[in-house]
Amino acid sequence: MRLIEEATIVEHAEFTAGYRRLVFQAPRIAALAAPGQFVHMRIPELSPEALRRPFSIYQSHAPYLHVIYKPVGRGTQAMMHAPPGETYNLIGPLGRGFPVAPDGPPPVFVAGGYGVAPLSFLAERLPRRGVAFIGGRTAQDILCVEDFASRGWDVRVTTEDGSRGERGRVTESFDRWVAARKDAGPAELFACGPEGLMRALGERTATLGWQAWVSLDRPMGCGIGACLACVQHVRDDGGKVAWARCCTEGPVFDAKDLVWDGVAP
Amino acid sequence: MRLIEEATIVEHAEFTAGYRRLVFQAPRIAALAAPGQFVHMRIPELSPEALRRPFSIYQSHAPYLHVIYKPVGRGTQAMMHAPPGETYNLIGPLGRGFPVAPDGPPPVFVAGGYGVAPLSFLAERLPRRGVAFIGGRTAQDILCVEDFASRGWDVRVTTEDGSRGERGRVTESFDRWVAARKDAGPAELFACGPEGLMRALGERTATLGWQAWVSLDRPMGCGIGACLACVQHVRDDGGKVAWARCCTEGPVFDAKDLVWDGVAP
Amino acid sequence: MTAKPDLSVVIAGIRMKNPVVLASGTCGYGPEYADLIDFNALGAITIKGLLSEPWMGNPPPRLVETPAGLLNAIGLQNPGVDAFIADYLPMLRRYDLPVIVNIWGRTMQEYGEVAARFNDVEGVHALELNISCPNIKAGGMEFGTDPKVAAEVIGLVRKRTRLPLIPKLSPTVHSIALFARVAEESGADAISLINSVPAMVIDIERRRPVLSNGMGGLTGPAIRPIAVRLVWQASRAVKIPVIGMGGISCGRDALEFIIAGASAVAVGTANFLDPGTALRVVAEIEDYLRRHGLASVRELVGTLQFKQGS
Amino acid sequence: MTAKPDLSVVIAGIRMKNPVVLASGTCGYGPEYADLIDFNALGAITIKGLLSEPWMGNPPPRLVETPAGLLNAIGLQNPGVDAFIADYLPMLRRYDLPVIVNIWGRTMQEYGEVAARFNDVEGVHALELNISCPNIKAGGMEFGTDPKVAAEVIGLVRKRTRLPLIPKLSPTVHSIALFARVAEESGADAISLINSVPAMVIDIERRRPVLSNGMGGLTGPAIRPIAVRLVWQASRAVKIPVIGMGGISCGRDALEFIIAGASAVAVGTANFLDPGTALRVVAEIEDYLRRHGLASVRELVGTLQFKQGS
Ligand SMILES: Cc1cc2nc3c(=O)[nH]c(=O)nc-3n(C[C@H](O)[C@H](O)[C@H](O)COP(=O)(O)OP(=O)(O)OC[C@H]3O[C@@H](n4cnc5c(N)ncnc54)[C@H](O)[C@@H]3O)c2cc1C
Ligand SMILES: Cc1cc2nc3c(=O)[nH]c(=O)nc-3n(C[C@H](O)[C@H](O)[C@H](O)COP(=O)(O)OP(=O)(O)OC[C@H]3O[C@@H](n4cnc5c(N)ncnc54)[C@H](O)[C@@H]3O)c2cc1C
Ligand SMILES: Cc1cc2nc3c(=O)[nH]c(=O)nc-3n(C[C@H](O)[C@H](O)[C@H](O)COP(=O)(O)O)c2cc1C
Ligand SMILES: Cc1cc2nc3c(=O)[nH]c(=O)nc-3n(C[C@H](O)[C@H](O)[C@H](O)COP(=O)(O)O)c2cc1C
Ligand code: FES
Ligand code: FES
Repeated sequence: MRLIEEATIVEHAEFTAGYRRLVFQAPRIAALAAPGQFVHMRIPELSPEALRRPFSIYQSHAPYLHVIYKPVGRGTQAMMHAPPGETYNLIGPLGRGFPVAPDGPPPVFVAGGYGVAPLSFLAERLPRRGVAFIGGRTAQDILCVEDFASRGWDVRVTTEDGSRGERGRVTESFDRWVAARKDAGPAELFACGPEGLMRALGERTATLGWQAWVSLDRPMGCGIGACLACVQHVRDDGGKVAWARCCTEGPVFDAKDLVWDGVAP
Repeated sequence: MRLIEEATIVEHAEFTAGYRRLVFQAPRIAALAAPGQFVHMRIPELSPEALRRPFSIYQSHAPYLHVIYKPVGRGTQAMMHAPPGETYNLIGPLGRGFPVAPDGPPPVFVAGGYGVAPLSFLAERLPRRGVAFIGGRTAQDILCVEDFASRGWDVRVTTEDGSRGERGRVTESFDRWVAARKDAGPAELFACGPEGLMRALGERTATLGWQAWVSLDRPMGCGIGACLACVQHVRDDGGKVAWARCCTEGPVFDAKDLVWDGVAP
Repeated sequence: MTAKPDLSVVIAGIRMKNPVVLASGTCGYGPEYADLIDFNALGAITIKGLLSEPWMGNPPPRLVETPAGLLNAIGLQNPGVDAFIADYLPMLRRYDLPVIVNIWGRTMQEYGEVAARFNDVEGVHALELNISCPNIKAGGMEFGTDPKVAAEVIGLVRKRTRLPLIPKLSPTVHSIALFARVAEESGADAISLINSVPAMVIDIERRRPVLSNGMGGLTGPAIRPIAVRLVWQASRAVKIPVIGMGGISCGRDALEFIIAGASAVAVGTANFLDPGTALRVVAEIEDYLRRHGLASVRELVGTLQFKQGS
Repeated sequence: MTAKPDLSVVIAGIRMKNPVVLASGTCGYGPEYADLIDFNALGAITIKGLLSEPWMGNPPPRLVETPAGLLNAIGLQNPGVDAFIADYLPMLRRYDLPVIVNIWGRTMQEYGEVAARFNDVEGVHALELNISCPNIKAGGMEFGTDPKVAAEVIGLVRKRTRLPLIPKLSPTVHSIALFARVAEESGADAISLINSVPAMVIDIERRRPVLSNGMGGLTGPAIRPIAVRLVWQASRAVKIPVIGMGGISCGRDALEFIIAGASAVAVGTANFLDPGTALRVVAEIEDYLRRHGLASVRELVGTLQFKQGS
């Protein structure tokens, strides 16, 4: 179920250097939210004609709903100045999130940048523990390590510049770990981050024969399946290529259904 | 001379109910400002594509420059939330203001609504005193009475609903005063307010044979004479009708030069 | 307080409770918005453009924001007529809501075939003929920018359908009045305009168009003044009613179109920002009629006081 | 750091320091902006449209704001050629700044006459031929929306002037490529586009157009995606250089036009918001060239990587 809700900002501050957290009082959406879902947010500080912006749900303890964002462009920069007490119009919870099954193979999380947000939410709801790979360009882009560590996850941090954790790409760290556990049987992947990373992980897990769930970002119009802006090629049950809407059939997809055209891994 | 200046807001609060005052630190423009001139203001709270908005200069004590405004539309409503410390880009001082001559006939001021702002500035600079008619719809629209009273002006307040001063239109009060002083010789009129009022005063002073200066509002584009948006019909020395730009040849005009087409008095 | 103003209108024989329609392509096939807004309170819904068979449209990116606007190149992706009738129409029939189906074809013949498929389908109230989509070559604008071709395709569809026919006109023509007249003379029961305006946004870092398709169609408030002008010019040229659209996001905007000459209006891009836009527009039109002491919205259509030539 | 990139361009024989021009009608006749910005640092200035004699234009209101845009109907008010030459040109000659004069006429002949007046005038570097003003009937768009008439007026002016000739094209045509080619074949040295887009805003309380003229021309960021598309289509159709404009307010915007195919760009409406826009655009283009290791802005013209048909 999806709702439109006038959500009041109850907290808004720097989360870590370069990132900010918005906490809304959004009781109706928060009550329904599941990990991997998102809210489509109208930003009143932008012109009234501007599109909404989609944001993953980071935490949801009704009535509170948390979002982490990085001020990068027009919308996210305008958001920076929203004071507590202000209301934002949200549509949510939207999309299909990660499956939250009580049992299954050991879970492996891979997050790039703010992609860690829905995985932190998932770690809270998923009654299993495993390894979480958290990657970013620099130490600044490594978020939420404690969310996993405090729940008993094995956290592996990678930064491209080596300023925190291992130096290199998160896939290299992942590959080394996979190589080391060689005969341990399949795991289940849950990932969120840049599209290139999602593709790279999709290919690896296909080879490994793992079940893999990846979350995709797409420029969105409506966020609710009406405009067909956010499409992604998928293979349907009959093996035919068709479009899926990231806002509705996604953002989380079974990696083996995805058809990657034009995305560099 | 005109300047572009990044002006810092040093004060911003309610002035009287329904009106607000913005005080800028704008040393370069403030040093040059004369009564009747205006600043063309970029409002950062509006979208970056929005036009500037013109505002009369209410007070100018370098480095401070004051403006009074009424939140009526998109621009003025967006301004309401500008916090002290923020900078606004101003172009100014613009236009031809009121003449400030040391001697001359007794000055008569007539103001409608926020039109009182430039007249208050003029009262401060004009080394003569006289009568000030201040009109508005209700008591709320009567501003700056003390600015005149404290300088020894005879202030006559009129409101359409009678909630302050005399009930009626400011022109009725003006007419009664004129009738009472019948043989006192010509006075000099300085007026600012709605266009209908300016026209009505222009016609009266023409009959009376007074020198009259009236200030006109016009939707403005550039504010500096380039776009030709803000034109007003005037009669030139040869009696030919020509356009004058309110932002450059105005906003203050010699009432006898104005040709009123399509304005209801 | 005056009596409740009458908002109902009859467009091309379709009786609508009010003149506010959801625009094609911005409200999907129905279910996407059905749980967010009250479909029984709308004037009508216009279904996204259908072809005789499923159509993939363009690869992503399909959409980019522009100043006060939106550029899209969906490329008319759709499940095809049969899938629409089987999967979506039953759900739409449950509402007291006129359904206008937007159709297109890759060839003249195909327009006719798609139209004919609705002749014995219950629950479809009119056909909107898209001869103005900027996003695909075939089946789009090419049919809407040559008066002879436009006349031919409208005439052909006219012969194949029993439903009211509403050609949707292209904004990129020199004389919209000409095309409005062509539509009227070719048997249209109403016309709708404007479709999106061909446009392009370039990613300067990659030196490529942002949209995979290169060009897209510009919609939203940015184009409203252009749309109002075109609706004014078109409505003065014909007797059939006009459905006006382009950048409507509130009652004031809709009233501009009605005063310019539109008998109904459609809300498109604004649905994405606020799914409740259309219903808010209805309420704001009603409020305006009340304030102005008008008994019916029909009294307002084309009341612009302005004479000068088009 | 690479060497300072070369920003200079030669358009229609005019050597400009950089490709950034002030657009006609938005920078008056020169003196209005001369004390606010450094005229010696601009690529060129384009003077507001001149007629053979003074012209009053339209009554106010002449301007209204729209979403991310501006609608104007100045109606080509101007002091006439003689007054310009006597009162403004001497001041402009003091700068190291190419002067492009925008001209128009009420009749075919008048276009020729106005053009001829500049043949022995010093300090005018090119003529921009306005055949696309939406705001007056004669002397405006009517000349720019019929290819035969456009060819005739450009050809006629070509014969009467020794100056480089830059017809300014109308955006309200179905095929801009056609008009670009017509201009080239009729002797144009360059083309400029786009002029403002015909549009209307209605005051719903008074049920009248906001502008006294009814219609006006839409400019500003709202129309930029339309302008970029048209510049792309026009520049691919001809060999003569294109001056691109429409909604440019920063370097990024200007670079869209250059990558699309414009050899120079003009800044119009944005001057009203920030008189320093053009100089900021120059600096931002230079910065981009540096970042991308380009030695000259000329290397960037028309480098859009996209093939699909126009
Ligand atoms: C499912 C999903 C979840 C996301 N979760 C998060 C999150 O948790 N935290 C976070 O920081 N970010 C998240 N994002 C990304 C977030 O939406 C973008 O950061 C944001 O849209 C950028 O907006 P902006 O206005 O700051 O940038 P802009 O300056 O508007 O955009 C930067 C670029 O992206 C394009 N763009 C951005 N938004 C859109 C849109 N809606 N439609 C079309 N083009 C667009 C712009 O054209 C521009 O090229 C998520 C995105 C998706 C799809
Ligand atoms: C010389 C001069 C001095 C002024 N001094 C003051 C003052 O001291 N205090 C004060 O409160 N107001 C003053 N004004 C008026 C002030 O500029 C307007 O109140 C303001 O522009 C309204 O802006 P807004 O954005 O709130 O309203 P909007 O909602 O933008 O405008 C309301 C209406 O006016 C039109 N409009 C407004 N501004 C423009 C424009 N620049 N160009 C075209 N159309 C426009 C809009 O189209 C709309 O119809 C002055 C105006 C002028 C010309
Ligand atoms: C994402 C999107 C998809 C569209 N798809 C169609 C379509 O399939 N058929 C059609 O005739 N118009 C289509 N349109 C055009 C709209 O119906 C409408 O004419 C246009 O958007 C102008 O209205 P607006 O400014 O309110 O959006 C589409 C518009 C958008 C934004
Ligand atoms: C107020 C105003 C007046 C204009 N006058 C003229 C003119 O006299 N001749 C002309 O060819 N173009 C004129 N134009 C059009 C501009 O030169 C330019 O083509 C158009 O504004 C698009 O650029 P922009 O979006 O950067 O403003 C005028 C534009 C504006 C806004
Ligand atoms: S964003 Fe509109 S369908 Fe997904
Ligand atoms: S506002 Fe541009 S000339 Fe006056």
